[in-house]
Amino acid sequence: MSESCKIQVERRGDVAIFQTDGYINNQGGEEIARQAYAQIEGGARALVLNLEKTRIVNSIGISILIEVLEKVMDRKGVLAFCSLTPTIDKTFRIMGLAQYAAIYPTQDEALRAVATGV
Amino acid sequence: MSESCKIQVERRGDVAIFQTDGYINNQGGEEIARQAYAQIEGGARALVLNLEKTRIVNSIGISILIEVLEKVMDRKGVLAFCSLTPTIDKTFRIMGLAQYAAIYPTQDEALRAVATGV
Amino acid sequence: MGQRESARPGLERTGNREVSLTIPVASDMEIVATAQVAAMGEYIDMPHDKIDEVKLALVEACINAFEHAHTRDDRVHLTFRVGRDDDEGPDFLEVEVFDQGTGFDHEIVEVPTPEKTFAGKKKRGWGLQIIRSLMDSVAITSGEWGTRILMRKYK
Amino acid sequence: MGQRESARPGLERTGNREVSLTIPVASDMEIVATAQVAAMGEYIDMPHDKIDEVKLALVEACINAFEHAHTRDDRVHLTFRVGRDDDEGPDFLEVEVFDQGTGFDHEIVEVPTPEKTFAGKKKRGWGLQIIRSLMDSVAITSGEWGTRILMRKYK
Ligand SMILES: Nc1ncnc2c1ncn2[C@@H]1O[C@H](COP(=O)(O)OP(=O)(O)O)[C@@H](O)[C@H]1O
Ligand SMILES: Nc1ncnc2c1ncn2[C@@H]1O[C@H](COP(=O)(O)OP(=O)(O)O)[C@@H](O)[C@H]1O
Repeated sequence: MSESCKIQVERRGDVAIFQTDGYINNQGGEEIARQAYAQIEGGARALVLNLEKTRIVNSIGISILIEVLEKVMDRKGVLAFCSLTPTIDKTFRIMGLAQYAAIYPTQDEALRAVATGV
Repeated sequence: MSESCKIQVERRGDVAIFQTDGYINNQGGEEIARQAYAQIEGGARALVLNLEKTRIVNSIGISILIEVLEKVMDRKGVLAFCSLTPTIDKTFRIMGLAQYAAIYPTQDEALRAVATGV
Repeated sequence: MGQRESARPGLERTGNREVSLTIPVASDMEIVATAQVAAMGEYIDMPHDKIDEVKLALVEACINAFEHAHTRDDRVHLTFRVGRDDDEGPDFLEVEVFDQGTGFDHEIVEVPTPEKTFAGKKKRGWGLQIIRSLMDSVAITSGEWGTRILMRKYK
Repeated sequence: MGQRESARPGLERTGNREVSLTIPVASDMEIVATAQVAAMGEYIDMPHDKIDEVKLALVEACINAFEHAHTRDDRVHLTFRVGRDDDEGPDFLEVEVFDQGTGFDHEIVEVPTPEKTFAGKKKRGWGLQIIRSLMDSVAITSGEWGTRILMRKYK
């Protein structure tokens, strides 16, 4: 199905970069969570979620991302988002994700920020 | 309305290049016809219709293009198409437009061909 | 197959793969309708060139209903279905275009040819022919109640 | 304005600017539905960011119907309308999401806040809030017959 979310993970040192592609619903959110926890277990200190190729994240997907954020913060890790559409950005602000996670316009800015410790 | 066809015409010597953008229905076809006749009146010998940005041409649109083709042939002019999607190419073949007009993969090839006289 | 099914459990569970769309008789509404058939095609991962063919067949059937049917309700009723003939077969996308119009006898509609089109005055008359050429199967039923065109394309 | 009206004479003539779509209760069908609302938004040249907001509001309303309504007909009924309050006003896109489900009392649904969401165990409960935030107006009616959410966004 073309609409289900594909996720690519790239590890650079202690930073894991997630590239999503497609609709993030409960399944997409859970898949991101699974891979995020695997990266943290594997020693990643910071996660950067690049949502450039995602146009819709539903509220269930966001609620799962909030759980991931909490788990990352519990372990003193860092979670940053980048390349959000205006609508996704707005929704992240409504649900408060933007209060607890950093959001950057581009992946480069996100990477620079997490490198220096957000 | 985003779906109505936009047409840009560029004149290079005695060749007029038409770039269409969007759905070609009766209105789009008639607009192409109007501008094509204006070019012919204005001395154009060859017309190249680049349909790169058009994904749908309906049968009414094609029937108008056939009229344009006939008028161009009557005046010993040349009409060539380029950059058709596979579906448009198939429809042009079904309706026989491909038997009477030349179809080229790219605009460059179409321009080379009309320059040397198709 | 197992993988795809788990990606759309609801659909597999209910066996329910049908979407219906009603559009007004109005210019450009056929294009609004193509958005839906494209979404259904993408849903079964139909290649884009094939989706384009289904879109054009749908456009032709809609403009026929707009232009010729004189529908009583000023609407055209579309149904999109995805399915499979059997477990092994390829997915198909089926489109039904139903109008409550005057009806017509499709068996006496003159079949166009390029020669007649180019020689003669009448350039039109290609809609049904295009539909038949682009789709894998087409069935037309028509009567006083209106017209129903059922067409299918395999992935 | 004159120019656009002449580009869609049929629609202006009939005053008929409504498309209805029925989708099955099945995963990902909400995405199939967004294709239709996007086509309607493009039809009135609504900016893409606003179309995205309507799409998400539609997704939220659909998944609520899928998840909570337990519809009797296993379907969700959508209607998309474009219109204008008066001749001078901007075009709007209206979306109606109707399910023949159990209904609910939206006045006693707890309003979520980021603080509660982050402090507590319950992360869900944001769908209606998102719909209200993204659309210009939202009306919910619900009863034993089911639920109808009517929402509108201006261009
Ligand atoms: N839905 C319909 N209702 C009534 N008549 C129809 C319908 N569809 C097609 N027809 C008839 O069949 C003829 C052939 O249709 P078609 O092949 O699409 O060519 P065209 O629309 O260009 O005439 C039409 O001219 C019309 O008389
Ligand atoms: N269409 C519906 N039918 C029945 N109940 C609904 C419907 N939509 C919403 N509800 C009720 O309203 C509550 C709040 O919905 P919402 O804000 O979308 O959050 P969530 O779906 O995450 O619980 C739901 O938990 C449900 O009890």
